[in-house]
Amino acid sequence: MDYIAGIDIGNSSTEVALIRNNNGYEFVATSLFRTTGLKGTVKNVPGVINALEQAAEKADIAVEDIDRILLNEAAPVIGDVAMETITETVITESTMIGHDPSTPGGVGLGTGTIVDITADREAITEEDAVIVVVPAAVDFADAAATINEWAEHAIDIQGAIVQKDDAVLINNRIDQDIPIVDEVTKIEAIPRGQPAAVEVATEGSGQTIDQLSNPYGLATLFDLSSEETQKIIPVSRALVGNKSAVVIKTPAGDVEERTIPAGSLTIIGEHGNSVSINIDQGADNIMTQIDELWPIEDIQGERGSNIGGMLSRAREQMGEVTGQDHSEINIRDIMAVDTLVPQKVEGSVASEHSMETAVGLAAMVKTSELPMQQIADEIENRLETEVNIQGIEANMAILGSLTTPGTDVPFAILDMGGGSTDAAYINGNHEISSIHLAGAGDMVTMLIASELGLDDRELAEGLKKYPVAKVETLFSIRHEDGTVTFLDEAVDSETFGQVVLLKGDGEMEPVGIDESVEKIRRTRRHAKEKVFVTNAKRALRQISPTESTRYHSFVVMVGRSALDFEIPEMISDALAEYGIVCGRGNIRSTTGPRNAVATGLCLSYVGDQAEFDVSVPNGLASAVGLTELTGDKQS
Amino acid sequence: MDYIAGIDIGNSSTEVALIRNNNGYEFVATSLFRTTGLKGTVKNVPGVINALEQAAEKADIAVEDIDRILLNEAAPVIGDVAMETITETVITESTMIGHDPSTPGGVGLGTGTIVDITADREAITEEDAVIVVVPAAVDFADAAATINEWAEHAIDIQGAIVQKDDAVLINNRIDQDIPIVDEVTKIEAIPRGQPAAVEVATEGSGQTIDQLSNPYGLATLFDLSSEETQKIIPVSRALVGNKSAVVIKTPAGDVEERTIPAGSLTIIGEHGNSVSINIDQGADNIMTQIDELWPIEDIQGERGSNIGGMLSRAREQMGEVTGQDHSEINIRDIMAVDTLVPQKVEGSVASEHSMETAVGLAAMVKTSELPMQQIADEIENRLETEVNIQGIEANMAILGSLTTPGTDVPFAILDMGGGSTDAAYINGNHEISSIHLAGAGDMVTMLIASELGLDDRELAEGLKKYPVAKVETLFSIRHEDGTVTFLDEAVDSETFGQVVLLKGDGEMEPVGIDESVEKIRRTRRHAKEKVFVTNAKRALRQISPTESTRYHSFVVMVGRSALDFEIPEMISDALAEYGIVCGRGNIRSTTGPRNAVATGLCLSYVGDQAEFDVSVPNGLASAVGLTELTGDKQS
Amino acid sequence: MTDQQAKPVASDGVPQIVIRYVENEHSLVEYIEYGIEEEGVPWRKQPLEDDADQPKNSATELAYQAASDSGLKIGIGVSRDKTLTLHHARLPIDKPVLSVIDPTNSQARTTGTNAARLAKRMPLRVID
Amino acid sequence: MTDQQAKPVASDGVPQIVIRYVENEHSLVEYIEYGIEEEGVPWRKQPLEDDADQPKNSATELAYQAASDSGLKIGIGVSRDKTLTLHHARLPIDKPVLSVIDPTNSQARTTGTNAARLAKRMPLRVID
Ligand SMILES: Nc1ncnc2c1ncn2[C@@H]1O[C@H](COP(=O)(O)OP(=O)(O)O)[C@@H](O)[C@H]1O
Ligand SMILES: Nc1ncnc2c1ncn2[C@@H]1O[C@H](COP(=O)(O)OP(=O)(O)O)[C@@H](O)[C@H]1O
Ligand SMILES: [Mg+2]
Ligand SMILES: [Mg+2]
Repeated sequence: MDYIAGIDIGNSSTEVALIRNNNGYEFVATSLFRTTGLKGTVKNVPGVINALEQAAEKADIAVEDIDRILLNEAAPVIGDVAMETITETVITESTMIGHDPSTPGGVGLGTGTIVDITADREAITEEDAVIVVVPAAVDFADAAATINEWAEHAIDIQGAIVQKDDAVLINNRIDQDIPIVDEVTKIEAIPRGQPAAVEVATEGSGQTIDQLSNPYGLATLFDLSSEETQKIIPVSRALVGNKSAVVIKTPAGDVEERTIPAGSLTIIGEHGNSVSINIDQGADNIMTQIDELWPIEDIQGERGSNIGGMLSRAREQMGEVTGQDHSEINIRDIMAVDTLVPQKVEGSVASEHSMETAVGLAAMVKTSELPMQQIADEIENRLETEVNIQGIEANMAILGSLTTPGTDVPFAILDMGGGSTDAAYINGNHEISSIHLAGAGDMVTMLIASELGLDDRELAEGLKKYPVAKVETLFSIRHEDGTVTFLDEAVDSETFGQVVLLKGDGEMEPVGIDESVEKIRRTRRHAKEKVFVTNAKRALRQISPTESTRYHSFVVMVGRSALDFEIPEMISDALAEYGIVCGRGNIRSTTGPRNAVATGLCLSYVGDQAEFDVSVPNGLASAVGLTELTGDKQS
Repeated sequence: MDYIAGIDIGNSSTEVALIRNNNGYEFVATSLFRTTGLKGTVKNVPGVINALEQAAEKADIAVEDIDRILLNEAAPVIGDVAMETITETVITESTMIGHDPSTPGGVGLGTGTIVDITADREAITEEDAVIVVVPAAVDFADAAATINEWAEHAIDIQGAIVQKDDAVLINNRIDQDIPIVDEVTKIEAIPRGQPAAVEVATEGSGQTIDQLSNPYGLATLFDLSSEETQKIIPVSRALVGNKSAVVIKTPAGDVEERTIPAGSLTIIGEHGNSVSINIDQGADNIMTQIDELWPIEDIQGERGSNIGGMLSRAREQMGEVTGQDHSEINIRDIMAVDTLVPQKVEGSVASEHSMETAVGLAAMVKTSELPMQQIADEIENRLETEVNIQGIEANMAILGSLTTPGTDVPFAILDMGGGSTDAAYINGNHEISSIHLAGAGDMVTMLIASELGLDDRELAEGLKKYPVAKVETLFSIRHEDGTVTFLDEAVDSETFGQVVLLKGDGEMEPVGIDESVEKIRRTRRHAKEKVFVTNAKRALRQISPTESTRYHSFVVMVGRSALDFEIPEMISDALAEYGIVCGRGNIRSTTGPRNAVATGLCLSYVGDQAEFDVSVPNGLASAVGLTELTGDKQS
Repeated sequence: MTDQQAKPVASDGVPQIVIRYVENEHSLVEYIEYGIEEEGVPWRKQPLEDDADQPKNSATELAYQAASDSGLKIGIGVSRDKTLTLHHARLPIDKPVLSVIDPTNSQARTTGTNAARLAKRMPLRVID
Repeated sequence: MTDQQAKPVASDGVPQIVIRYVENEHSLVEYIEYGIEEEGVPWRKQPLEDDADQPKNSATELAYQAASDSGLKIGIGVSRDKTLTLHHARLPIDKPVLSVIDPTNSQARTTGTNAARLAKRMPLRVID
């Protein structure tokens, strides 16, 4: 029997479809292996061979039994991602405390002059309202006793700032109820003698401070002019959503929200015009420029900026693969997304973090072709089997996708991978147009990592792919949708109280992030929406004859990001308003959204055989591949 | 002593500021009462008198001691809201079961021909895969026994559809694990003999079905052509997010998603051009037209539609107040918002609801002026006190808002009420421009009610104003942010397990809605965002000299919707990217965002007095009011 | 009737609803169990001998004892006179969650359903 | 040392953490209590006479008994040899949540904090 293998080398995965001629061709095995090395280099060969071995094993043959190997003409595209933060918050003097400790004390708003609890009581005039500062050296019981003593001597104590985690202990031992903020590590940095305000919101959900987070509230408390009110805005905005906070009026200092020079991009359109745009103008502006200058000839980034570095890196990487010079390699698309990233506030008193504005960028490098022939040659050498470079990726993907039941020409595919979002459209005359856009699975992972303040990309990948839950008790977890599952065995004490990834098979991996399940879910979904829904519409618009997304009737989603548990539904939802039939592919009725290209390679080669076990419209393979396909057997 | 009262009659509240001359004027009382009757009619007088009585009591005087009353020239604006559903899902035959019962049985996907469990086993051929239907008359233990018996006789049972809540009981007593959907009330409507597929997702968060909610999955299961796949789209979309579902292939029937003729709007611009637009084109298109035709002369709705009815009603209501003819009354603005409302699916087998597309609309009627004089006359009669109509609302609001510390001219105000969002801007020359837009607190309430499927507007008002929590155990509640509060006393059994409104003071009101806390929170915040953030930007853009939102430097938010615990921060957030200082007002450093107009009335009258206890810039009152204001005492 | 020795903690650790009932009323108990089983929450039974010499425990007392034994703090009591009570160990003993007198099988089942819903933090079904 | 009679249910109903300790170790107990108090969770103490004739209960056993008494199922045991153990009534008796031998006052306080965080479903603090 004749065995033929179709091989799709992608940026992250290498897939194989294996067919044999048993009085007519039939598919006998499918496999997938991690792509080794950069796509388009001979380093891919080990991964190819591994994938072939897996497929051969499933088909109960040896790799040597494969008579012919079909290789895809891989899309000459590399994607990369980077994040550019464009603001930072600097506290030039200790103006605010906004770390939001978990157990503040008391409730309400208090204003007064800052006084150390060790100060001489006689020195405090009775008219002054005071905010008391309690360093770690002072035991909480003593602090409470002192506060009571001062109160007996008619000193108006309005609030307290405490170094240790003692706010509740102190509040329970004093006679009045004053707002107390604790766990203030750098207590020595708080300027004694300055006016301050302390606010603690009432306990309960939705309860956040509302005076210190309102610039006019601060103006009222500190009697600010309108110029001073304008300056205090970064403080009030940093405190929005806090359950407690302290603001101190310092003689010179304030909180500065600086714009970091984030660099600029120069976008050059194919029609000759070009535009320079600063990244801090935000993603919407950048994408508008991309849209107006489309199609893009090249994009350059300012030297020394993060984005400049990323674009260089992407060019270099492509140069490694093709041997071309930097100058011959073009950046054909970028995707920009506005986001917020938690950054440590410089000069902060209690390790505060604030959410800084940032722009996430994905870039796509494209060149004319990849040197697949050297890969083909190497495989031929190693396996002593004939290797054909069978067809370009987009065409093969279309052909393979057509094996999804319910599909027919004309239709479009969305191939959602890691480095790029690709789309192709085949019209009634079997003509195929295709496009590659920057921004796909890797960008989603980066956005999740940035917005949650994670360095660990693997963890971010996990947060992308799996839903989370909170370990509430030793025997139960609460899911994202609020339902509770009871466990058969107790969790261990490191897992208790943690947010965990639910990887299936009952495995729960603690994520070690101090965020709520709801926040993680929102971040994850938002990242997927910003990247894939946007690019789905962009791609479908670009490949439609009328440059309109709503032109399409049928869209099939393939690629491994189409396996995601949320992305296909988000896209279907977004396309529904255009009346588009959109769903995850089901290649050969069995493999879901995977293996489209490898399947298409086999179909296009076999084109002139009489019997086939998947249904493809007559005459199709001939139009997209190399041979005639007649008399398909309908499955 | 001289006592003077400023009275602001609004659509929902009537506010009073009371000042007295004590060698210089000082504010002595503030009060608020519900507005009685339609604003601008003599029916307002009882509410006015009530408010005056409250203020007098707080100042320890009698209403008769008030020497002069200042009335606002109330904005001649009425707002109204309506919802227009533009799609409906009709199941012409029992094609799908998507009610998502809470305890389905088994897991996985099964396809087969529908057979009643009471059928004669001998009649079933062994090759057929079957889906078994279990009516209420069959006890679950018998059903399980029958299934086991059939399985012993090599009948391939792939799934079950059960009338009673017995899925788990049955699954626990049969030998295989098959997907079982239960609580199917109209079991008799399921067509025996037809092909069907049953899917139950694995237990756990994020786990939803993925075959029956994918049109190509349905195409695979039922071997559909691409035309048939296109028709099945409403079924797959209706099942997205379900934990379980059944789809039945019926000979003729399918699910139709019909567009309901929702009527059209005719928008007439002041410059003479007009446009007709169908409501089912969606909110974005409607708002684009409004924007292009701005300023609006009038808007008419198609007779017989909901929107037509609402616009008529608004005109009538204004006509009642002013005595004008319908034809003299113009609709000057509408706000349209895309939304989804749960509607019962017609012809459904198990009382399914689906989310149908709808457009929410707010309209604003404006006329030249309201007959305030008759109100003034009536008050004069009743109290025998002199009544002046002191100034137009926008100017008085500006003046009163300036008593917020940290404000200065030029600046803008956003007055967020119930029926309209109003804005005013005062420039360096003390010239004031103002605008009224449709869409405010009432629209937020309507959107919350519609999206949660509530008839009860009062409940929706509560859901707007207060955060929610879930009563998880007899002694604890879980807040929106995931934190848990332990209660001192047990809740009663009607409150247990319910979502409750936290009204402050420890009061928990069960809301009786079967939605998660997260869903309610999202709906509430989304409604506030769609109405108030949009209108904040619209309003500020229209009143800026350069027709650009980012022109503004200072914005003060007033009105009772500015009391909301979320809205001011959402707006501040949205305006932050423009570098705007935005915060809730603090009238007279004491009353927060309330009483701006009433305070402004007093200030403008008193203009030429030497002493004043609030700080207003020199020369200001003269520009906006009637008298000179010199030598303000700074507070 | 002798009280069985209350086991303070389930030795396997998994918390369960506890049903405590007088032996001859086990037909109702069967339906209670169906209600709990359908909801997927674990449970166990504590049958008591129907000893006519011992003083009768009311369903409320039985339910409270059961709840105190239960790792979920949820108990159902069935007394000799066919009263069904659902209780929680943290409520005052005289204020159970609900009680039904001489219930039908369907009402018994709904009581079981409600015991499980108490554990799953879902609103209770009205017993009609 | 005699065991106090375990009270199966707090009569006022509000669930509490239970600290069970040998009398002469009450200085450590003070710091445990501070940890719990700061977190805002209710608790009560069960002091035991230090009777040298009775067999010594380990901190783990004391903690487990305390947890079984506790409405929150959370117990802390302090043994005569200054071992501190935090336990939960549903864990196997020999597998407590954590134990500290001869703790400092700060470590004792963190143990109290962790007992409360167990109740509040928050991650535990590392005892350093
Ligand atoms: N189960 C999954 N759920 C969601 N995303 C996935 C899953 N498996 C892989 N991915 C994502 O798919 C991307 C790779 O897609 P793939 O089609 O293999 O790309 P390529 O064609 O470039 O090799 C990565 O971003 C990865 O995170
Ligand atoms: N505490 C509150 N939180 C949020 N919204 C509120 C609150 N109190 C009143 N509102 C809303 O304010 C609106 C009425 O505002 P108001 O300024 O009184 O209007 P008007 O000026 O037309 O009388 C209503 O939509 C009401 O729901
Ligand atoms: Mg604290
Ligand atoms: Mg069920």
